[in-house]
Amino acid sequence: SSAFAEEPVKIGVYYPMTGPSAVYGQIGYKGLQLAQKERPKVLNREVKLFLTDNKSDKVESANAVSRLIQKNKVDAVIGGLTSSNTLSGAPVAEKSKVPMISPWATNPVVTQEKQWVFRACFIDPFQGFVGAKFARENLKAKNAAVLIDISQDYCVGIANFFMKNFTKMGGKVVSKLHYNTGDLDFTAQLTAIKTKNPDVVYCPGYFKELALIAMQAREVGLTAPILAGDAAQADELIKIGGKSVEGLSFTTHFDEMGVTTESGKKFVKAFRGAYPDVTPDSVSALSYDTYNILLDAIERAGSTDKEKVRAELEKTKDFQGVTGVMTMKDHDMIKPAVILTVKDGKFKWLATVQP
Amino acid sequence: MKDAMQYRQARQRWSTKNRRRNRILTLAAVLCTCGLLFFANRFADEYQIRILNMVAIYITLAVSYNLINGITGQFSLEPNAFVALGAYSSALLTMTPMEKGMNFIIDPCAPWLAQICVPFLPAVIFGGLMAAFFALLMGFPVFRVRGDYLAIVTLGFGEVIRVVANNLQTVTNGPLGLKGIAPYTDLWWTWGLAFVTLFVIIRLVNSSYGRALKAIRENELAAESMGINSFRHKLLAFSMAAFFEGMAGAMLAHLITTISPMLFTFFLTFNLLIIIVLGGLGSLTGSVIAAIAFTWGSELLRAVEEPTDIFGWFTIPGIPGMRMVIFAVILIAAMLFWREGIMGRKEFSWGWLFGLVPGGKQKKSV
Amino acid sequence: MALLESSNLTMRFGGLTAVDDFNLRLLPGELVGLIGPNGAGKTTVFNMLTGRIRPSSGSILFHTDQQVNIIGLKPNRVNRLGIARTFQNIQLLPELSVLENVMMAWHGRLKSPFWAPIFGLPSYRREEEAMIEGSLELLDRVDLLDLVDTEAGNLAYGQQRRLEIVRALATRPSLLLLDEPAAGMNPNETNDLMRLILEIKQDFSLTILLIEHDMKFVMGLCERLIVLDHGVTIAEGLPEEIRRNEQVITAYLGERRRADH
Amino acid sequence: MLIIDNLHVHYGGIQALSDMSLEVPEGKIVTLVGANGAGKSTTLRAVSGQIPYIGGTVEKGRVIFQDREITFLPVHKIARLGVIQVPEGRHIFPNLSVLENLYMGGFHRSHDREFHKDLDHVFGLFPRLQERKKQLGGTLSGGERQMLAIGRAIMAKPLLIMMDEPSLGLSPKLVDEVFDIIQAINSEGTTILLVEQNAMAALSIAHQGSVLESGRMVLEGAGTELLEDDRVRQAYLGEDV
Amino acid sequence: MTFQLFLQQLINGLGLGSLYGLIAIGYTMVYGILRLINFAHGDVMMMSTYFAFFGVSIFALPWWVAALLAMILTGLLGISIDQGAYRPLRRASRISALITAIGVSFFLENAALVVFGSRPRAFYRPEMFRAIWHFGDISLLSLTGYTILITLCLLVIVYFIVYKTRMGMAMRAVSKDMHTVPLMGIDLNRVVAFTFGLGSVIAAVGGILWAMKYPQIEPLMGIIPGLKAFVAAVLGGIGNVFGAVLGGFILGITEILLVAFWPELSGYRDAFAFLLLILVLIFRPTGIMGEDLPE
Ligand SMILES: Nc1ncnc2c1ncn2[C@@H]1O[C@H](COP(=O)(O)OP(=O)(O)OP(=O)(O)O)[C@@H](O)[C@H]1O
Ligand SMILES: Nc1ncnc2c1ncn2[C@@H]1O[C@H](COP(=O)(O)OP(=O)(O)OP(=O)(O)O)[C@@H](O)[C@H]1O
Ligand SMILES: [Mg+2]
Ligand SMILES: [Mg+2]
Repeated sequence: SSAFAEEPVKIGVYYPMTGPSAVYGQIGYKGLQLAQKERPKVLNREVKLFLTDNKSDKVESANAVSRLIQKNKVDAVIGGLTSSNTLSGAPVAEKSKVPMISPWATNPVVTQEKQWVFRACFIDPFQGFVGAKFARENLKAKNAAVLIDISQDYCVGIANFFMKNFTKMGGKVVSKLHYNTGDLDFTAQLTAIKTKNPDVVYCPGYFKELALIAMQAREVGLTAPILAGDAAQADELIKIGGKSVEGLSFTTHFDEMGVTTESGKKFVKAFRGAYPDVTPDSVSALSYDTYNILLDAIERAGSTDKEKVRAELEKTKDFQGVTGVMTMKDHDMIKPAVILTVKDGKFKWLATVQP
Repeated sequence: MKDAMQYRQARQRWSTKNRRRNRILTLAAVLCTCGLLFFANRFADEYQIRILNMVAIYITLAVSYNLINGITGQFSLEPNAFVALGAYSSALLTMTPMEKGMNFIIDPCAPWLAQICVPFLPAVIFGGLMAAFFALLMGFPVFRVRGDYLAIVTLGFGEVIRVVANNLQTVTNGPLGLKGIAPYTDLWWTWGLAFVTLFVIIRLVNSSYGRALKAIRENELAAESMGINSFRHKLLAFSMAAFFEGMAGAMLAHLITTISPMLFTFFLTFNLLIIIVLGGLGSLTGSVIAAIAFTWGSELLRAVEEPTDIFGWFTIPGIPGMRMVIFAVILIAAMLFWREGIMGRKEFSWGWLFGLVPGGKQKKSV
Repeated sequence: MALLESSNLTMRFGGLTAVDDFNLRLLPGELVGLIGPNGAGKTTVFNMLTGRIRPSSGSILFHTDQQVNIIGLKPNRVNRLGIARTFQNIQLLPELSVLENVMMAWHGRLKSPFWAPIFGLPSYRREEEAMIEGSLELLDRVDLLDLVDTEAGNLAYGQQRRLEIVRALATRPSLLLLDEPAAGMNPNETNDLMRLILEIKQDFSLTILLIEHDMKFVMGLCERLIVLDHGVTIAEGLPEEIRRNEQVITAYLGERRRADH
Repeated sequence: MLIIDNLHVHYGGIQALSDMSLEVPEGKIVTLVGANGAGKSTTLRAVSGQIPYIGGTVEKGRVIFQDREITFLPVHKIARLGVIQVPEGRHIFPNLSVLENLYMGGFHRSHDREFHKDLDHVFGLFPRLQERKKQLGGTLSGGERQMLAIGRAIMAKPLLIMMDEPSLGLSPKLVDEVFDIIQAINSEGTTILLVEQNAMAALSIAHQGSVLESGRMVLEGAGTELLEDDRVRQAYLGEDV
Repeated sequence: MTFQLFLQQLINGLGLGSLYGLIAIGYTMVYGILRLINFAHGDVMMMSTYFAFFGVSIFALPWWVAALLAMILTGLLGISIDQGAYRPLRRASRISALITAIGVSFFLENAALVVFGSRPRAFYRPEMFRAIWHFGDISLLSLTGYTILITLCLLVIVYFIVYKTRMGMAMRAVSKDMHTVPLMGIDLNRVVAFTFGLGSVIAAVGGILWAMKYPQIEPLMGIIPGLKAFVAAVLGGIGNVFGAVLGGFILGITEILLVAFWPELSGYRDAFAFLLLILVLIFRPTGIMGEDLPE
């Protein structure tokens, strides 16, 4: 069998390297590469990553996964990043019976009724809950306006959970408005929100739109604080939004300042070393964790036998990841969340919320 | 009759004598393809089958699109709308009430729609009819304008359909689209549709109706003055194209199982336009060849985005986006050096094939 | 009973009155010439008679006994009623074959619906055969039989003119409108054309209205002439009368033509 | 002034000119007659450099204007040498006014005294154009367009005007007028190469005539001489001899 | 809705419409002379914003120097696109040219993706465009005010060039009869290149103002404004520069008013642009100011 030991362990990756979510794909892949550099072997076999661009597109995601599985004959798949892409890639993995683990897809549906699909992050109900709790307790908000990007399962889902929890905690949702990914002008919605005078605007969108929303909110004179989800975490939010995003806070998976574990500190140092001008963020940290969770499972399984790896993934427990201590439950991760805010042109850690 | 001899010769050339032979040959070719499909179904992996399915869908789309753009010469830019109509209609019809419930997470599905659930074939046909219906509906205003304005109006129609799909949340589930559509589509369905489309459109094009359509393309003024109702014929071509495009859309929906309005932007139309122009505007044969080459070729091009090992010495890292850059360069080069496309306006015919072999020279066939 | 009668036909383009109060009465079997200086409105008259443009005012009756009003009808409807035309600038389908050019003119009369050829119904096949047969016969009449497979665009100029006439005939008209059929032809070709026109007029019992600037052609062929100038009829009568009409000489023929005869 | 030497031109598979040679002396009217498709327009286009633009190829031969080879010069450069073509079908700019069309003719000239003198000269020749100075070219009648096309050519201050069937589609009276004008322009010193179907009229004003048949020169001589030639009378004047 | 709120929205609409109009001018001019829908125009605009971005961020130029430089570079880019990709196709069918335009558009977008990356970059909004002007109860971002002024000035300049200069006369002539123009001794390619250059420079102005309004630039940012500007150009009557700006204004104002009065319809905004277009084309098949000449 030593002759075959040379055969590498093949891991397929389908990240958005182009298209609207390419930002995440590119930085996430940096996290994967770093992890691979630090841990290039498992079971004494080399680990090889096969990257395929899913172009931030649902159809391409499905194509990418089937290509990785059929053509590259990978042993496991990492990706996709966004919930929508993962949702279209998942059925392919499910059908071909190849373990797949997404670092960042937080939508609950992603793993529902799936045998082979896992994730390394918490799910939206948790994030929505944390957001609602933060709004009620820390911001002391009674009335909330919700502004939803209805092109994204992620945003819709998280907003729904926020509203449910916020109401349950005694708050009131006074306005619920929509926009689409790629929109540039939000003045209509913001003007409408302003007339409702909310204490907080919950807007779990992606940073690009979020930055413009914050800017235009100032222009129309809307001053309530904005609360967002983990998709806000990108340097560009501050670069584009400038002064307008000061005070914007959001729930997320990871922050440099908020690292609690040993491995977390090590990761930040290594990442800074490898990519001096990129801030390690949630996507890169989660990608890094995902790689290690997968390799741990393969190690425990003792082979790349797909059924065994799958079983081992299910048993992941108290994994000391850079994003916190993680335990797999029903293919989802139970793990802490952090809350960040923008202050003086920087992300600042506010709190860590345990599950 | 001055030249009885000449007359008889001309008469002969246009007779139907060789149709029988051609029909047998065509049938044989179709059977061969079926055989190949059978093998593919058994032995090809899922990735290859997916590409084969896409090829068939693109053939259907390109051939129908060519009917209106190439044969009738009405430069229009709307197939994305018809594909969307077909895809949504069929997907919504086949989804069970429970699946709909799971999909519609913003607002629930409209009550009149929520309970409907029909089998695949009727749903596909309904998708085609839906597209054809809209084609007729829009044909009335649209064919009042001509030339580039027609292109623009139809482009607009496509966008309107897309935006409506984006906003009519209780029917289409908005931008989130529909997920978990039953994967009914297989090689038999897609290739079956492609063959039916080809059969119908070739027969139409080679008939008096086809001549009328070409007459409208070449000289609408003359065609009308010779008693051809150009408006009705444009509508005919348009709604027939829409019918097949709608059915192809339905196939697409049940192939990729996840649809959203983003899928049906004008880029889809552009791709089809590129296919029919590369194949040769007005040549159905060209459309088929180009559809195959395009679908397959763009899969091949993926290689450029992957890291490449050069003899195992060193690795060129994959550059994301490079694929489309190369695609664009190939496209521009093709247009600069190959303007008429692969086939120009010529069509494949058995007679032509036999003409290559010394001995037989025939004209025209199906 | 007249075959065609127009009264007070007027066409205005913006401020320009291209045709003013034009009255025309064509009897069955006549061969009438419409002449006049450039821009007099001759082609515009044809365009109105064939439904290409809608007159600003006036009426056109076809088959006056049956009172068929053709104002507002589309060109294809007018053609179906029995008025066919050729064009000042040849309007063939250059990329289709000669035969297809003629067969296409048959299409307006086709009875089979579009699905008939798709399903290969025998009714359609019969019609198609008749179409081929008839077209070949027509082409034979004008000596184009050996060119049936040639692309129309590759024909010589004179042949294109003839093909255009044949194509118009294929729609089975009772009235044929010819717009400068001899333009660009040399004298020999013109003579042949005159012969052809007389022949088909006879054989298909046509009524013909034609526009032409070639005086030899017009004078030699037409039974009656109408002269337009600035959209107004300035003279009407036998060729001999027209030739001597002072108004026509100043407006159209020019002084030198007076000396010709 | 203009020498065409052994010119061969083909369009795809169609040979339009083979071994065409012609000399146009300064100050004369030279006319080319021939049946449809004989290659008359092709000859003019070869001189003005348009052949490659309409899908043809000059495979052999030379065109020399005032001792300078112009065979492969681009169209606009040939025009600026003073070789101006009045194209078949007139090609008036329909969206420009009559006046602007005339300006287009003299595009590179400064609008000085001489320019205005030429403009007045054109209006003198064609008073009709002056009446319609502001009207758009696209609304003119056939005859008016022909006048404008000739006027436009004059505005370029040409040394050689090449006219392609100027009488096509004109009323008998206008045909006479156009031929008068051609003579008038010529008498002011401009050389003219005239292509005509209307052989009778063309030959009767030409100093020199050539008969073209399927891309070849078959007959050459003084205009009046050709008018007397039996072959010409039979083939191009439609007379039984 | 009060009258002053209406005025406020009207001005906002004018601001947006100006941007559409600026980009539409280039579309309309190129279409006017070549009958080519230059699908790459929106991407040319995108490139202009990157030129300006790098001028400010890498070469640390004052913003207006960077903007001027970007205008020049964009003009050159427009000319080279024409010379490289469209010129060989002058005699080919128009559909080949159209496909080439789509190809050029794909090329610019994806080359930008490869070279600049897909992360949006923050665009600099100069101090003078940040102020907020107040007219009674109406407030106006100074950028919007300047945008409207710049658009009107450029419109006058372009009008002068097209209708009062010789080059403009040649441009109009080319638009109807490309093949006869060289017979007048005019170098066709210079006329076309000039048109592309001018159109691209104006697109650069539009692009830079756009990027200041929505201060993030990315390789695909040209698609939507390109499409909208195209609609504006057709709405106004393609080929007519006045029409282009008018179309831009109409589009901008109706979009903004629609959203302002019926916020719940804001999702239909893009469809509305096209519906408006379809309606106008049905009643005026050549657009509002399109010319109607006999064939
Ligand atoms: N669609 C139109 N719009 C505006 N003016 C037009 C239109 N059609 C024709 N005209 C004008 O109407 C007048 C008559 O044109 P018409 O074509 O009928 O002349 P014609 O007698 O046929 O001349 P010719 O002998 O030169 O062909 C001309 O002045 C022409 O410019
Ligand atoms: N652009 C072209 N493409 C292909 N063939 C052409 C083209 N132009 C002319 N020809 C062919 O070249 C030959 C000569 O044409 P040309 O136009 O020079 O004839 P002509 O003597 O001017 O005839 P006419 O009296 O009809 O104007 C003809 O057979 C014609 O069909
Ligand atoms: Mg006429
Ligand atoms: Mg000629």
